[in-house]
Amino acid sequence: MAHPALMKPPARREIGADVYSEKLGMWVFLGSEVMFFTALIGSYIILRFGSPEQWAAPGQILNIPLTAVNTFLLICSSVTMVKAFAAIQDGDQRLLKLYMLATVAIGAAFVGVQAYEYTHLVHAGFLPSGYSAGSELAERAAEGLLPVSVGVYGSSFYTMTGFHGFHVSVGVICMSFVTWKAYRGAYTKEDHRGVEVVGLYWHFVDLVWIILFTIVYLV
Amino acid sequence: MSWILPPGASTFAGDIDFLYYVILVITGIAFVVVEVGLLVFAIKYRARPGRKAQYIEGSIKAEIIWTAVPAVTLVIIGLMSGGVWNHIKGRNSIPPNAIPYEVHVKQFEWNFTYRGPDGQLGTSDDFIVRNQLHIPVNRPVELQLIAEDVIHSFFVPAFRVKQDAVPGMDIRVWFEATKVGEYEIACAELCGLGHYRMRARVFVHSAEDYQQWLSDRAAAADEE
Amino acid sequence: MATSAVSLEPAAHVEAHELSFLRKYIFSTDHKIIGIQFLLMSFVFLLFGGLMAMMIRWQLGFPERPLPAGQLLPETMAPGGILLPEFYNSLVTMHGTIMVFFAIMPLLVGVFGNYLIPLKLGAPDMAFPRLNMASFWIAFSAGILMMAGFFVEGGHAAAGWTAYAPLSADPEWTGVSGGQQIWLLSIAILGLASIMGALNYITTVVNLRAPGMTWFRMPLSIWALFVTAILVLLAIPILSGAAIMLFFDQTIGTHFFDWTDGGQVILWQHLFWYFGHPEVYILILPAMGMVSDIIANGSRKPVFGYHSMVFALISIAFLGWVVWGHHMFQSGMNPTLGMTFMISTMIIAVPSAIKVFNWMGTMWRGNIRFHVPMLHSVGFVAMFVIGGLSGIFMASTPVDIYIHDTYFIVAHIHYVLFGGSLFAIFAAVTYWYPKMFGRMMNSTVGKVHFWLTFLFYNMTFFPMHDLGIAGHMRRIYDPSQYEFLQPLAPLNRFITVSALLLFTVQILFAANFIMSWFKGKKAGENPWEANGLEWTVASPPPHGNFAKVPTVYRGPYEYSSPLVEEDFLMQTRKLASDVDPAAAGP
Amino acid sequence: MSDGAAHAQPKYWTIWAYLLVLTVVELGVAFLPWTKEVQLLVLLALAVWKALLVALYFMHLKFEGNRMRIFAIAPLPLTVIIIVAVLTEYVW
Repeated sequence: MAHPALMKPPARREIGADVYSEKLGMWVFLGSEVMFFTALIGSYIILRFGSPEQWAAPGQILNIPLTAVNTFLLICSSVTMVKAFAAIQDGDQRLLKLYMLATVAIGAAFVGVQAYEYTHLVHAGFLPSGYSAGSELAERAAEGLLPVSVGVYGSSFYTMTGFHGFHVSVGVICMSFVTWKAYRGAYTKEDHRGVEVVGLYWHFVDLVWIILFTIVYLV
Repeated sequence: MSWILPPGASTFAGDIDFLYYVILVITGIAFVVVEVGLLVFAIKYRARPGRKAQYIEGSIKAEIIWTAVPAVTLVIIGLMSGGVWNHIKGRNSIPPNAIPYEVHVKQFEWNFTYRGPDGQLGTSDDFIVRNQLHIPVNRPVELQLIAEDVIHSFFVPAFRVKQDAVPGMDIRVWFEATKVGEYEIACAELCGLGHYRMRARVFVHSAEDYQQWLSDRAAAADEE
Repeated sequence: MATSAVSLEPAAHVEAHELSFLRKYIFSTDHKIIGIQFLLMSFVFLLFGGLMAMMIRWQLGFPERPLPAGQLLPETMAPGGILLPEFYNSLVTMHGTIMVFFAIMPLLVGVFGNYLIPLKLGAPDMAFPRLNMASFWIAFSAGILMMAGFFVEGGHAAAGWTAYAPLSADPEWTGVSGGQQIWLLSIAILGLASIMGALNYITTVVNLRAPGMTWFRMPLSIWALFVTAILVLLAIPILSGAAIMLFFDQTIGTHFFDWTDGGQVILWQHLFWYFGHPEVYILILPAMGMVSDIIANGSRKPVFGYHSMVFALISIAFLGWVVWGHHMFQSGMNPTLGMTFMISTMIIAVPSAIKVFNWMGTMWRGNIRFHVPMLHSVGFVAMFVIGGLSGIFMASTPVDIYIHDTYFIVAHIHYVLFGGSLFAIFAAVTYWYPKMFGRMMNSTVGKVHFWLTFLFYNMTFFPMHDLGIAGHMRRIYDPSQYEFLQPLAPLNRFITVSALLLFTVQILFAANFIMSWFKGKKAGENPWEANGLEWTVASPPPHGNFAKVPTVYRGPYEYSSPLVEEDFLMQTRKLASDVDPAAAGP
Repeated sequence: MSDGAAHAQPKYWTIWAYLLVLTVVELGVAFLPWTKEVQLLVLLALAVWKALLVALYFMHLKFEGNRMRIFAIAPLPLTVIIIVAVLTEYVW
């Protein structure tokens, strides 16, 4: 962590929990993240119950193969993240750096694929406010091949996946920072809190995607 | 200043007012006990030199008593309220002989739709009266509240009736007036700029007057 | 991993004396400075909120007459000094918003959470001091943003502090677009600050307690702040999520709350109140906790039934999550759900009753010193009881049909938030003022302020019950529009005059607060002869709080203990019979 | 986490393989001609299974103390309460 000189020990007692403060703090923060996604995902479930006619069948509008690739990417980045943590637990600086770099790269790739997905959806005429007038999707809806209106479907799709993408982006930024510090040799076998804490966040983001992928794309 | 409810004019008033007075008495007793207790303690145990407070950490017995007494009282109030609630707002509480009305609510007016001579809602001889609800006495009426823009709330203080009108929801409210007369309808949910003047009237007629009024109105509507 | 070496030390300890003014008082990471920053900020907002209340009251009491000095307001708000209905709606909205989010909540959670948690637990600072600083500045920015809303075109948000959709969702219905969007953004930003604060408090309480400070030796104020932090942590994100959805409805044309395209109007209410009811407890639990501390100190007795007080706090926090529907009894919600919520609401009144009786039990056979904090605390109990009892009327669904959205509700919420929380805040500020600033507040002025506030407060809010019973709706600009409200005009005028007096006497408090800062009697370490850890250090405490890690030997309420001569026994005082906690383990 | 050496490193690549296989199964199930309800239940079960794998192994909940686990699962009942309560609008 910080410069060793700054770690002067006015012995901080941590008697309450068996974990150090940064990790506890991250778990506590994840609790609030759970509630934030509850607001979004809960609204999605409720709105979908209320207007089932707005939801197109899986794959009709959304690109499942593409997002399956994205799911694959995120799972891979989760495992590289945890391998980075395992590496520094063993004190292996080289593997730590390698795996951190891989995680950052794959995370960034996820964001890229999502941007690509969004561009295509918007281009096809699927917007947060529903179909765009005169678009390809709107025409197919007029032919009766798609739901007549997808207003709230579009709203919840973009808001949920958008906020997940935002969390991924924040994760990539934080992990880049951790990687940079790893290159400066800030983590040791004894003290590698930063790696573990950012890892917790990253796995949480992965976990949310697992839920989202199922309920948004596959159901 | 008065804690007496204003006179009621519907069948709900009896039940609701009774519950209100029951709660008023119960909370009144609790209020007096606590406030007088505080006052007495404040005077009796005020600091005096050379005295030390008694070291008491608590009493399980006391805790049990003042957990159980409020709990039992409150559950009883809850059960008493439950029956009345179901009678007024329960899913199947609307009496079958209720006269149906549609109320189209928008900023800042109430449009009451009446059945025409054919006795059916939703037919071409229905007519609308703005901001005036005419109903017969001693006969349940059922209002379907259809909000067209934002949430409004149908409130007739004298009838002890209040129900939000929510856009996109099928909302029905019923009541039975018991006194002939004229009462005010208010909007009870902030609905914008003109919320404070979103006022209408309800006229309760005797059965004959109501029929008379209805046929006059239908005839007038016909001529238009 | 060894636990002693871990932790990001607030490195500043060592170099405290070299800090620049900016680092020491503005961008400080010291929890005490941050607490005081929150205190000053919230007092300013309390003043704003109060001024808005005065304008609202003037309009209700004297609908036809121009507001005194109302000509100073721009034409878009009050031409000729007469409030416009749209400005009135903004005032109603912003009075609620400011008081709830920027006055009471930061006063209780921001000020005392920051100030008391490390001091009372024997920690040098919060677990994450820099996060703590960021939390304040984010909250501060949210406040500035919120006030800026008054100056945008179309005026400030005017859909009530509950911002019910669709009134809030579409500018068409209120004529407000920019104001409402600023409102939503500001709330979301404030949410971020609150979450940062809450996770700091939770981590600190769990991890940074001094040796011997076991869970059941924590003062009730800390228990309450801890439970509150959990509520903040879990409730605020719901509001943030909902606010973001509503913001998107306003800006990019989504349809979450738009019933014409698959959205649902009532979803907003569910989300809002799912946050909103825990929020109600966020606004009262810390007050309860601090009042418990002060009543024990004033009565020179242990808190009656300490454990049941703790369990009452916890059960309030739990039950607080399953009662939100009682705000929506008349909203067209499933009536069966209404029954469920009625029962849960009835049950949640029980722990509140337990607390009231325990406070009385604490005073019983005490040796009560009526210092100013104690006066305010007893006032708190007396007023909170009224707020609690009037809640039972609303909990009963049939009675709620009549009193819902009337002044009865307004009376209830003010008995809880003003009579409750604000009296507790007056108590707590006076009680910890000597610790914060090293000087005592003037006690004569304090007593006069208490009695006048108590009197005018009751004259203002008690008659509101009667307005409600007569059917007077809330949030209406001009009650004279309704025939059945016209006889209430004299009562409305009486309330307005009382409210103006109530507002005026707060000058006493403000003057006392400011004057004592410079001229107050110097306070020693322990002016109230209290037991807590914060009273073992200098007033104000130095950066890092404790020169040596304190050791705790007992609970916080050992007043008039038979073990010692004096009538207080500090938590850190080692008696011959005490065992060192290090040996006993945590 | 007390110390890394106390337990052997979990087999992260095995977990990874599990996750991939489960994802493929999910994709398959989504396009099987089953009734909607069955499909929904199976898909949700698979998603929960995957989420549990991530939480237990990658986030090390399996190896944490009970206090930590309580922290982690504390918000979950709250997520269920709001969704179930609001859904009663439709099914009751």
